[in-house]
Formats: sequence, C-alpha cells, structure tokens
Amino acid sequence: EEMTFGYVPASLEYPYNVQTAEGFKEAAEKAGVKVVVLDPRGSVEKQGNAIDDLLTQNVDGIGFLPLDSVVAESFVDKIDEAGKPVVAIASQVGDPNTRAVDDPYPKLSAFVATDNFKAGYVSGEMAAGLLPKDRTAKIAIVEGDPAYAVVKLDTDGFKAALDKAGANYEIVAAQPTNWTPDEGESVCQNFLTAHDDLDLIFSQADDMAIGCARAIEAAGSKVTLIATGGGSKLGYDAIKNGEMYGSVCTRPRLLGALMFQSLLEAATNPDTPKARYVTYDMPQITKETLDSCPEQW
Amino acid sequence: MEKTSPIMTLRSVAKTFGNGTVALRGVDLDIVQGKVHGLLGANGAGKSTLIKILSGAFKASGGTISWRGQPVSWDSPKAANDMGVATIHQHIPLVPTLSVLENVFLGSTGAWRLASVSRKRFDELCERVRYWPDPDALAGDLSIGERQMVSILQALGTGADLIVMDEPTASLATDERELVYATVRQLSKVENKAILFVSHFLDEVMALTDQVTVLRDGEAVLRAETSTLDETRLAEAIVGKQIVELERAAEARIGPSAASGTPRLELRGLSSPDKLMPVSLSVAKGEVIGVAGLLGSGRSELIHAIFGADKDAVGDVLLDGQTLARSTAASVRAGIGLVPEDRMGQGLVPEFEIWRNLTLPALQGVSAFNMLPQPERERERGEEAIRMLSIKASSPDILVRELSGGNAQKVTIAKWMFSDVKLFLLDEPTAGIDIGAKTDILRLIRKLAGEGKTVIIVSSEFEELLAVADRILVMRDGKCIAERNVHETSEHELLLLAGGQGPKGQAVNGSGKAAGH
Amino acid sequence: MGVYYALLLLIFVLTMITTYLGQENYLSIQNLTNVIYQSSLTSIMAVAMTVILITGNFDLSVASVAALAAAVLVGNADAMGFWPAVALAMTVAMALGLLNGSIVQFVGINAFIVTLGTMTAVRGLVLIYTDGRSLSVKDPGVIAQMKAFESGKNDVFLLVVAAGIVCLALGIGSVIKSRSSGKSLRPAAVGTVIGGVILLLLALASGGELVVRTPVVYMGIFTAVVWFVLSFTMVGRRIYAVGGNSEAARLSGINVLRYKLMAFVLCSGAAGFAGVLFASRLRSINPAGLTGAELTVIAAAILGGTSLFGGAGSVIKTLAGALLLFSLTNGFNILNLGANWQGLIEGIVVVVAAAIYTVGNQGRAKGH
Amino acid sequence: MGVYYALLLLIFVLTMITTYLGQENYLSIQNLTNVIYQSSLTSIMAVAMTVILITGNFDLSVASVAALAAAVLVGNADAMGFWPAVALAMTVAMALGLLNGSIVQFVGINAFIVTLGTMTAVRGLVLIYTDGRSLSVKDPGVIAQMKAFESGKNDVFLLVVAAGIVCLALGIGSVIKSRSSGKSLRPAAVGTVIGGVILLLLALASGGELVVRTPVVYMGIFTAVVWFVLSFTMVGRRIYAVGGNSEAARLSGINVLRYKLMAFVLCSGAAGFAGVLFASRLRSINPAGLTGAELTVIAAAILGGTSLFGGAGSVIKTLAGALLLFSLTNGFNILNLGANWQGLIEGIVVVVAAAIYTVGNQGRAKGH
Ligand SMILES: Nc1ncnc2c1ncn2[C@@H]1O[C@H](COP(=O)(O)OP(=O)(O)OP(=O)(O)O)[C@@H](O)[C@H]1O
Ligand SMILES: Nc1ncnc2c1ncn2[C@@H]1O[C@H](COP(=O)(O)OP(=O)(O)OP(=O)(O)O)[C@@H](O)[C@H]1O
Ligand SMILES: [Mg+2]
Ligand SMILES: [Mg+2]
Repeated sequence: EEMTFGYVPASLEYPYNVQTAEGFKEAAEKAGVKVVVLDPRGSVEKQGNAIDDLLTQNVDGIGFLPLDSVVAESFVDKIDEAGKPVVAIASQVGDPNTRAVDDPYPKLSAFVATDNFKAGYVSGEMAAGLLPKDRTAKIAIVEGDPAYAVVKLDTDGFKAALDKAGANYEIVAAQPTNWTPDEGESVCQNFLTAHDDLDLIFSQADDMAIGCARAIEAAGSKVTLIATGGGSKLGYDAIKNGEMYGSVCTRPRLLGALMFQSLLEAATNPDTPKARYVTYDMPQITKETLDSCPEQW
Repeated sequence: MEKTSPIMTLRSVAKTFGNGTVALRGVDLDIVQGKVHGLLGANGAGKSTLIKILSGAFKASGGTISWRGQPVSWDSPKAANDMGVATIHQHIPLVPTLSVLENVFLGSTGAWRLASVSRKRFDELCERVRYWPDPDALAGDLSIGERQMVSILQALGTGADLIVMDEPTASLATDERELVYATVRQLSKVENKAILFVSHFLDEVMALTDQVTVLRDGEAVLRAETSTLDETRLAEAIVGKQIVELERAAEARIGPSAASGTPRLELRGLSSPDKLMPVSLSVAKGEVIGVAGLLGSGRSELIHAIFGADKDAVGDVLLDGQTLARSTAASVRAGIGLVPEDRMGQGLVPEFEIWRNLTLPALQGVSAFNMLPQPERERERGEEAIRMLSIKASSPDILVRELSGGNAQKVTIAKWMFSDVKLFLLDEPTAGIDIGAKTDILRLIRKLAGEGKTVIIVSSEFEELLAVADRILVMRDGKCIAERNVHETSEHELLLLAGGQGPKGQAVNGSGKAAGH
Repeated sequence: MGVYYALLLLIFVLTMITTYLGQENYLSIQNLTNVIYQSSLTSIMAVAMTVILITGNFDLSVASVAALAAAVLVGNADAMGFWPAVALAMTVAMALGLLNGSIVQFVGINAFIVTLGTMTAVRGLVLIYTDGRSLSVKDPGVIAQMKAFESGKNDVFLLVVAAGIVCLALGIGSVIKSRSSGKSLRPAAVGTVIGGVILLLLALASGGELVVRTPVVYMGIFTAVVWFVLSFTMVGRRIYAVGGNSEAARLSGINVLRYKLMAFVLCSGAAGFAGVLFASRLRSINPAGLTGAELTVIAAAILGGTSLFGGAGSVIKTLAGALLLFSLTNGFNILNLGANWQGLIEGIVVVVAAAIYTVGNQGRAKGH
Repeated sequence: MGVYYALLLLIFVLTMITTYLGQENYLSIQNLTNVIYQSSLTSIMAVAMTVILITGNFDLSVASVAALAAAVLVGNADAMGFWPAVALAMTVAMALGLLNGSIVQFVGINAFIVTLGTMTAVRGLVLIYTDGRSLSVKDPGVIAQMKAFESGKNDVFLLVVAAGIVCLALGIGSVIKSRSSGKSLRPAAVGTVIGGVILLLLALASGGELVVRTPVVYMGIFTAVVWFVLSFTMVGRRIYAVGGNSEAARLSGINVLRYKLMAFVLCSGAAGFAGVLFASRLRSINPAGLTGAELTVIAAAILGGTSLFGGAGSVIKTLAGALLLFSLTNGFNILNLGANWQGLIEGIVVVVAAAIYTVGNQGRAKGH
C-alpha cells in the first residue's frame, strides 16, 4: 500500500526551509513515498491549520518545522492523539529554557536538528583563534529576529566557546535584525560608526553577513566577519571572495532527508523508540575548508 | 426678432439615469451669441442634467448637439472646454487642497504651475468682476458663497464663447449678486458671448435674460423672448399652476403671542473668537427672527454658535430658561433643529436613502422600544415628506446623492419636520429651491410660528426675510449691528445696513456689552 | 452580493477540482467545519474591523493588541487564575482601543498613522512583557479551564436547522411581498433564501450531527450581535451616519466622538478576545505570534465590500470575505498545490473576487 | 512644517544622549551620511508613494515589485549583461504598475484591495522565479558594473554648498518680500532659510569633503525632479487636482485617468529602481527580500503629512519622514538599546511625530 507523509515547514520564502523540503522530497521519492508539503508562510496559526488539514487527509506521518517551540507541543499532542508519527525538524518542541536540546519532547517520534548551541559554539571556537591576545577584544553581534529561540542559543554557544578558550573579550553591541541582508548592512554600518575599534563581528546567519560584508567593505574597515548557520551558496561565495572569514556548515537538505528517514522508520516499524534525537556534525567553513560543507543551498 | 444663427443647438436631447430616472425627454434648445438665455424649471425638472450634457460631463441617451452649426459629440468635459464652452456647475466642484488662484486656472494649459502671468490674469479677472478673493487661500477653507464666486472666475478665465451658469446666485448675498449681474451683462452685451443662465429668482431672470426656456418634468414647456413675458406667466409655466405670491402681509400677521413669560430662546454674550462678537438676544415663542448680512458677515457662525456646533464659542444659550450644554446632541435633545447652508457637506449623508436621512435626527420617533428603528415607518415618513414638500423623487428609497439640488435641500428641511422641534435655525433654507416650493416653505415657516415654534432664519434674500420675519437682525463682520422690527424697515435700509452705509441704527440689546455674562 | 458569488464560485471550483482529482472531497462536513474553525479568530477581528471602517476609521494595531492580550493572559493565568487573567487581558486590550481612539479623535491624527504607531509600540510591549521568550501555561487547572473555554465541541445541528428555516421564511416572505406590491425583487431577499437553502442543505449533509468547535460558536454569536446592532438599532444607524458624513451626523445631534471612540474600543476588545482564544488554544504565546494578521483582517472586511472611506459595510459580507480567504488556503492544502504557486493564485483570487463584487455593484450605482 | 520639527527634535535628543553617555557623537558626518544612505531606497519608494497618495490612490505592492525587479536583474544579469537586465527589470516593474493602475481605474476596484492582491501575487512570482532559492550574480564583469552603479562614492561638497546658498537666497528673498508687502511671514520661507543654514553648516562641518554613496545621489536627483514637477509644473498641479477632487479635475478638462495611471507606473518604476539598487548592492536576492518594506514606505509618506485621501502632500516632507524613521533605528544601534525596547519607543516616536505635525497644523485649518 502506498504511503503519504506530510511536511509543514515554517515558510517556503526562506531558502533554508526550501532546502529541508527538497531534502525531504528527494528522500521520499527514492523510497517511493508520496509527500504533501504545506506552506504556512511563517504564521503559527496557519501552521496549526495546515496540520489539521493534513490530519483530515489522513497522511501516514507528519514532519514540521516548529515556528514556536512552546505552541508546537500542542501540535505534537494533536498528531500523536491521531495515532500518527510526528517528527520535528530544526527547531525544538518545548520551552528551550527548560528542555535540553538533546532531550526531545516525549511524544515526538524524533527530533531532527542542527544543534544551534553547537553552531554558535563552533563559531566561537573559530572566533577565539582570530581575536587579539594582547588586549580586550571588542565583538559585535548581528542577531536574528528577537522572537526566535535560536538567537539566544547561538549567542550562548558562541560565548561558551570563547570562555572555554579563555579569550579576553567584550561584547560591545548586539542588535536585532529580521534575518535579512539589508538589515544586516545597516546594523553593521552603525556598529562600525559607533565603535571604530571593533575586532570582530559575529552574524547569526549568512544572509545578514552578506549585507554586513558590504558595510565593512564600504567603510574600508579591517574587522573580521564570521557567521554561523552557514553553508549557503551566498555564504560560500562570500568566503571564497574573502568578504567573510568563515561560517559554520549547517545542512538543511540533510535535515530533510533525516526527517524522512525517521518518519519512515516510525511508520513502518511500530517498535521504533520515541523521542529520538537526530543530528549531524557541523564543521567550520573557511577559505581553506570550503568544500568540507557539501551542500550549497 | 433678429435672425442670428445659434451658437449651440440641442435637438431632442434625452437622458435616462442608471437607476431608471428619466430626467430629460427630448429637449430642444437654441443659444444665441450675445444673448443671455434663461433656463428655468422647478426642482428636478432637469436643468442641471441638461447642462451636464451640453458641457460634456454626462453622455446623453439620445438627441444631438450642434456647435456653431457642426454636430458634435463631446466625450469629455475637456472636449467641450476646448471648443469654447465653460460651465459653472451647481455643486461647485473646486479642489479643496489647491489655492484659489490654482483653482481658477485649473484647466489652463502651459508648462508652469506658478507662472506669473496667471497672477496677472487673475488680477485682471478680479478687476473684471470687481471681486477680489485672496488668491493664496485654500479653496477648502472658503464658505460656500466664496466658492461660488471663485467658480465664476474659473469659468471666465477660460475665455469661452458660451458660459453656462447653473444657479450661480443661489448662495450669494445681494452685493455679490449685483457683481454677477454686471458681469453677465458685460459678457453678453460688450463681449458678445452667449450665456446660459439658470436661476430660481424670477426677478433676476426678468432683468437679465433675453430669452427663456422653461423645463417641466424633462420637457421644454415654454420657449419665448423674455420681453414678452411677466413673472406670473413664468411662474405658472415653471410650476404648472397658478401660484399666489406670498405677500408681505405683515399686518395680517399675528405678532408673537407669548411675548410675556420666559422667552423661548435667550442668548447671553454668545461669542466665538475671531468669528463672532458677543451677541445677546431674547426671542419669544412663535417669533421669527431674520438675520440679514452679506457674504462672510458671520450669520452662519451665529447659527452654529447657538446650535453648539462651534466648539470655540463661549457664552450662554438658554432654551425656555434652561441653559443648554454646548453640544449638538444636547441641542437636538432640547428641541433645536439646524438646516445648514452646505446641504451636501453638512446636511445630508450622500449614500443614505431619503428616508434614512430624514429620520436621522429623530430616530426615537420611529423606533420600537425607543431602540429599534422600523424601516416601514421610516419609509412612510419619507413618503409623507415627499408629499409635503413636493420632493421630486419616485420613492423614498432614492439616494440623496441622486437628487437634484433643490430636492436635496428640501430633504434637509424635512429632517426636522417630524419631531418636537421648538427652535428652528435655518441657514439659507431656500437656496436653490424653485419658486413654487419656496412659497410653500415660507408658508410653512409662518405656520410653524403660528404653532408657537421659534424660527431664526438666515437669508441673503432680504425680501424673503421681510416676508416671514417678525424682527430682523443685521450682521456685519461678525457683529450684530442693528435690529429692526419688520414693520419699520425696508429692503433698501437692510441693504444699506448690511453694506455698512446704513443710518446709525439702534444697537442690538447688549452687542455693546463686554463678552462677560 | 458579489462576495457571496465569489465565495460560492471558489467553493464550487475547489469541489470540482478535488472531485476530478479523486481527492478527499472538498465539500466534506469535516473539511467545511475545519475552514470555519480556521477562520474564526480572523472573523471575529474582521467583524469589529468592519465596524471601525464603517465609522470612517482604521485600525492596524489589532494583531498586536491580540498578541498582547494573549501574552497577558498566559503570563498571569498561572498566578491569578484563568478568569481574572481573561478579565485583565480584555481590560488591557480595551484600554488600548480607547488610547487609539483618543489620539485619533482628540489630537486629530490620521488613524492609519496612529495605529501604525501603536501596532509597533504594542508589539514592543509584547516583547518587553515576554522578554523575547515564549510564555506558556503550567497550571493543570488553568489548562483544563482553557480547554473548556476554547476546545469544546458543540452540536449546532438544531441551531443551523432553525437558522435555515428562519432565513428561508424571511426571504420567501420578502419575495412574496415585493411580488405582490409590484416592486422589483430585492437581491437581499433572494440572498436570504439562498442562504437558508444552503444552511438546510448543510444540516442535511451532516446527517443529524453538526459539531463545531467553541470559537466558531463565539464567532457566530459575536457576528450575530454586531449584525443585529448595525442593522436594526439606532446605534447601528448612527454608526453608518457617522461614517457616511460625520459633519452631517454631528449637525443632526449625534455624538460623533462617542461612536468613533466606541468603535475603537470594540475593535480592540474583539482583538483582545481573539487573543484570549488564541492563547487558550495554544496555551502559550510567542512574541511574534499573530504578526501580520491585521492585513488578513482588513482584507476580509474590504473583500466583503466595506468602504475604506466609511459609511458602508456589512458584517455578514465580511464573514464571507474571511471565509473566502481561508477557503483558499485550505484549498491549497487539500490540493497540495506547490507552495510557489500559492502566492500568485491567492493574489489573483483576491483581485478577481473584488472585481466580481465591484462589477456586480456597478449596475446599481454608476460611478465616473 | 511639523515633520521637520519632529526630525530636528529627534536628532537633538539623540545627540544629547550620545554626548551624555560619552559615546561616538551622533551628529558626526560619518553617521549622518550613514543614515541618509540607509534610508535611500525607502526614500526613493516613499517619494513615488507620495505622488500616488496625492492622486488619491494607494500602493501596497511596492516592496513585492522591488523584490521582483531585483530577482529579474540578478537572474538575468549573468546571461544578458547588466544594463539589458536592468532594462528588463524596470520594464517588468513598470508593467506591473500599469497593471495595478488599470485594474483600479478601469474595473473600479479600491486601490487598497487591488494592491494587496498584487502584493501577494507578485511575491508569488518572486517565489516562482527564484524557486525558493537565493539567486546570486557570478560574472565578475557584471559584479564590477554593479559596484560601479551602486557602490561609488561621490563628493557632493560643492553641491551642498550651492544648494545651501540657493535655499538661503530664496528664503531670505521671500521673507523680505513678505515683509515689504506687509503680509504675514509664510512658514515655508522660514523653513527654506533654516534648510539653507543647515546645509551650509553641514558643509562646514564636513571640512571640505562630503562623500556620499551613489544611491544617495540617485535619491537626491529623483526627489529633486519629482519635487520640481509637483511644485512648479502644470503636471504637478494636475496631480494635486486629480487627488483633491477628481470630479472637479475632470470637469476642468484634466485627463484624470492618465494622471492616475501615470502615478501607478511611477510608483512601480521607483520600486523597480529601488529593487535594482538593492540587487546591485547585495549582488544576490533572497525570495523574502524586502518583505514588509511597504509599511515603512507608506509610514514615511504619511509622517511627512501626505493625506491618505489625496490632494495634499510634499515629497520633501516625505524625505524628512523617512529620515525620521531611519534616524530612529540608527539611534537604537548607536545607543545599543536592547531589542525589547525598540518597538515600544519606535511606535511612540511615530505617534508623537505625527502629533507634532498635526497640532502644528491646527492653527492653520481647523478640522472637526
Ligand atoms: N446622478 C443621478 N442619478 C440618478 N438620478 C439623477 C442623478 N442626477 C439627477 N437625477 C435625477 O434627474 C432629475 C433631474 O435632476 P436635475 O439635477 O437635472 O434637476 P434640476 O432641474 O437641476 O433641479 P434643481 O433646481 O433642484 O437643481 C431629478 O429627478 C434627479 O433626481
Ligand atoms: N472654515 C473656515 N475657516 C476659516 N474661515 C472661515 C471658515 N468658515 C467661515 N470662515 C470665515 O468666517 C467669516 C464668517 O463666515 P460665515 O459663513 O459665518 O458668514 P455668513 O454670513 O454665513 O456668510 P455666507 O453667506 O458665506 O454663509 C467669513 O469671513 C468666513 O470667511
Ligand atoms: Mg440643478
Ligand atoms: Mg452662511
């Protein structure tokens, strides 16, 4: 009998989301499983509605990219109640302040994710090697949208790595953006004006880093730019051209495939354990290790 | 009768509106160069519709128009303008956000907005009309009479050969009217232009026009040289029946009955900064007060101040001895009704039907449980108003936006006829109303007074004031400068007073007092 | 009437396509109740938005206000109990409406810019209040109350049958009356008959049990009340007059200020209630929750033919507008239409629906 | 004049705070040019939006159109070369403007709902075109052209000095004239004088070199042209007339349709140009790029006092409105204010700025 899986990303306007969907579809095609991908356009309500619609269509399993970690609990409950396996991808289910990343919400079949704390941590390690040793280094952070939980995780991981490396640093500025390159540009421009002695800028995504690179270039500044949540085509180009020092390899496509795998296991084998945590390794990407990150999304 | 070929001829022009109203049923019209052609008719006869058709604003549903012997088919007002037809429309369309100067030259061509020639031409125009508005004032800030004058300048500015004027004098006071007459004469006699002139004032028509066409129900019922007619014939042709002139039967009038006791209305030092000097006044039950004055003399301000519609006004207004709170809601509740001068801007909700407009100020009267208006009763009221004021509308469900000017005006009056209004404030109530209905309305006012209601009426037609009022106040520059008993004054005196040349009149009680109260 | 045609047309097209593709039937009771449920919060806000649009104002801040109400509820329910927290949330929301209205009416600033400002400011309050984190309810008692308040199911079979019969009766009565009095058929009468038939068919199709979720009931009640007030009471008449020509209304003795303020308070109150429902549904709130919902709300009202310049609008049509928008998204989901094409199609459908409305209306009143 | 006061007040407050906190001076030339640069794309769109608002219409689709133009440019530049791709992008944008305008004017649907529809539909096109991926430019030749087009620096010292002197001269002339003719001082004259003084002070502070980036120059030229057309040509007067009372304009023989359509094309064209600049700056485009920018654009125009009902508005004030909004964000960054408080403060500043504007204007014209 033919199986159908559903997937509800956050918004297919974002390449990252598109890649998860692509990876999911690709893996499903190989396995001969039909897929339904519904786009909630970044709205929690629409995500809930899409899940309702999938349940109405009686799919055999549902994956989703939680727009809101806490709200996601009720979605998982609902799907679980309907007796379908459910897998969350990329973003945690359950309050990130109280639940550890590697301890998924118990009703989930699996949680497939980039470890964002680790993503920040890898950037931090990279940064630690770049900071001046003889004085307190000044760092500025280009944050994502303050409403997203990853913003805090990225920053925490980044600081943890610097602290572990014993770096002598001060975060002199941290400003929110809406994850877009244009805001990245303005924020960096303002950083560079307010602090002409910055040593390093840490951007929480490649997108803002692209804009930031333009600002650095225009100001003729020597500040080092690194990012996390990278591996995108744009980031790849920027690192190759020397506009950005490095980023961290995240792999949405792989996530999509892993999510499919987890769903398939849960749907075909009732003995599959619940609440598995599935993740992958995240190498640094710098000019030297450009090809260590296989996806260019 | 000299034989000149008409500059414009209309043959069996007809118009049926989208809502099924037949406004014109085949009208012929010849307009001759150098002549003033009067177009008359009762409210809703189709005058404005005809004018909109010959100026290109509407498309006719049938018939032909020829211009200088050539059949034309305007598809836009621009086409008509370009050929030399300039129109002053009834509901004066100016651009409120542009200056007077720019409004006057709105349709002119050329590349520059602030060309100095236009200022020069503006001065010339003003000189021609002998009226000087502030060229830099915003049109939106003007009163309705001033707007009317600006639109006359606008039409003159185009230098057209045919100038069409749809009730240019309806909202003007005597002085400005004289200016318009002079202009019209100058245009036709000296500059040899053709003029199509619409008016409800028969004296005006008699004095000014060379020929007249009378419309009734969308058909031309009379076409004649003015010299062969008199006012009675005209009135008969317009209304379709003999009408009796409302005489200035002041003697026959029973004076205000209850002059003793508490006055119905008392004003104590009512004033409004920059607009109205302190006024004190006492009006009895059943008394009709006329307010005379020129354009911008503050008559409307006085009415608005009494009604509580002017937020800046200070001073006390007492109705039957009770001080009123200063809000329109309180005034209406206490039994005051206001007919404002700008019917579309202030009097009516254009997208409401006749019946919903009518019942707006007195919904309780047609509501069940004092809460739920009952459309059936409201429609009945609409029917009644249509009958009472002979409003030309097929049913009360017609939107007031679709009514002719005079009929819309009647609706603003009818709004106050169905509740217990003790004090009527009427600001130019007969503006744009035809001769038949005007008499009816003036009679209605007398009848109301007879029933013990009090009326304050503002009118630029002093004759009208003399016909209905018991007492007349004259205003100038925001001040009440004189008060006359109707028996003791004449139109001539009022004119002089309003124009500022009158004999030193007795001061109104308290207009000399300080603003204190 | 255009919006009804547009809605029926859309549903018809979706039904045809799903049937043709052999998919789950679009017209299933399950799916229809889903659509109505999905649209309920937006509909509640859109109904109130219609009122504010009728008075000639505008409110961009609804979504932010709803989010703040949700945050206040979630943030306080554990400590003070469900109902007191609801009361607090509603108070906050209505106070914000009063604030909006007061700034618009007393300072005289355009409502668009005022509510654009408060939209940003209130969203800022949400961020401050939640400190950028998602809040959630912990207390099991409160959770139970929230479930009872929001997630209950209600059999409205009898209600729908009754409403259908009433509509049918009223409609037929009105048709007969206009026939006998020789007047032309009023489209509203025909509409009422069709509405009645549809309701009865729905009841028939459901086979005696028509279960809807509680928010749908709230929406129904709220809409019915507002519709009644607007159509049949003096207050409603005055609301239309205030928007149609506020100067004429003022000079007719209507307290324009009061009605305009009231509309703001109603709109924010409805937003607050939607926020309360939202919070009860999800039992948590994230600082970005409901972002952008104001545009859907306004779009629903305008699709329903509400004028942006005041004086005209109908809440029933607004409801149809909201259903139209949600049927569309739901249709996309049922059809599994590629995400890329959704935006394009949605945009086109919105314009076409408005066109049906406008062209349908042009027979009645010719504009230039 | 209110928006200027509001802007000056905001800059003053920010300067005080930065000085007090001993931070980098807010008023540094570097920072001011930054703010202007950051606001340039929005300003270009807001200036065109002002025109469309003056004609009594509305355009919500600008941000989507800009994103589509950017996507078209980035997607085609490698294959067809930079300039042909720019031409293509501009053509697409202006065609969309014509489409918007045609639907609004010929079908007669409200501009709000039409452009809400096209906003969604065009964003859908962007998604379809990019297939949900970020596009980027590879060809080094094209990259070089883009840099030359967008990232150049231009010394405008002499220009600013010249503009300052002209303003000063015009302003003083006008003051003297009104003095001698005994009329009351027109605030515009005083404003021109102050503007001139500010420009000269700016030039002085820069110490002989005032480098701005190319988009600022484009913005300056575009604004100057639109300002000139609106203020001094007949076309400008007709644009105001069409918005102020389209019936009066029609009766005066103005081709209302043409001017309204033209405004839509201009607006989409400006959006297209902003998109081209955006794409040239980032040499890449992501499908969600510029989402939500339309609200900032409209807010700038309305803060500048443009009426939503048409007939009134000034592009210079719009520019001040845009600068106000961007000064604020820039101020937050310079002060490193926490993310939580920004929304609240931004909202309040917007309302206060509008209040300053409105209250300042109330002396002139009393509304009800
Ligand atoms: N836009 C419209 N839509 C429908 N009916 C209209 C419209 N304009 C006018 N009418 C109707 O056409 C008829 C003629 O109106 P018109 O305005 O020509 O009268 P009029 O002679 O100018 O009257 P008045 O002296 O009151 O100005 C009236 O019955 C009016 O109700
Ligand atoms: N909205 C306004 N803004 C500025 N000035 C006004 C406004 N309304 C009236 N005025 C001025 O106040 C003065 C009194 O006007 P008002 O309308 O009371 O005069 P009126 O005697 O009723 O004349 P009219 O026949 O024009 O109605 C006039 O000089 C007028 O220009
Ligand atoms: Mg007329
Ligand atoms: Mg007056």
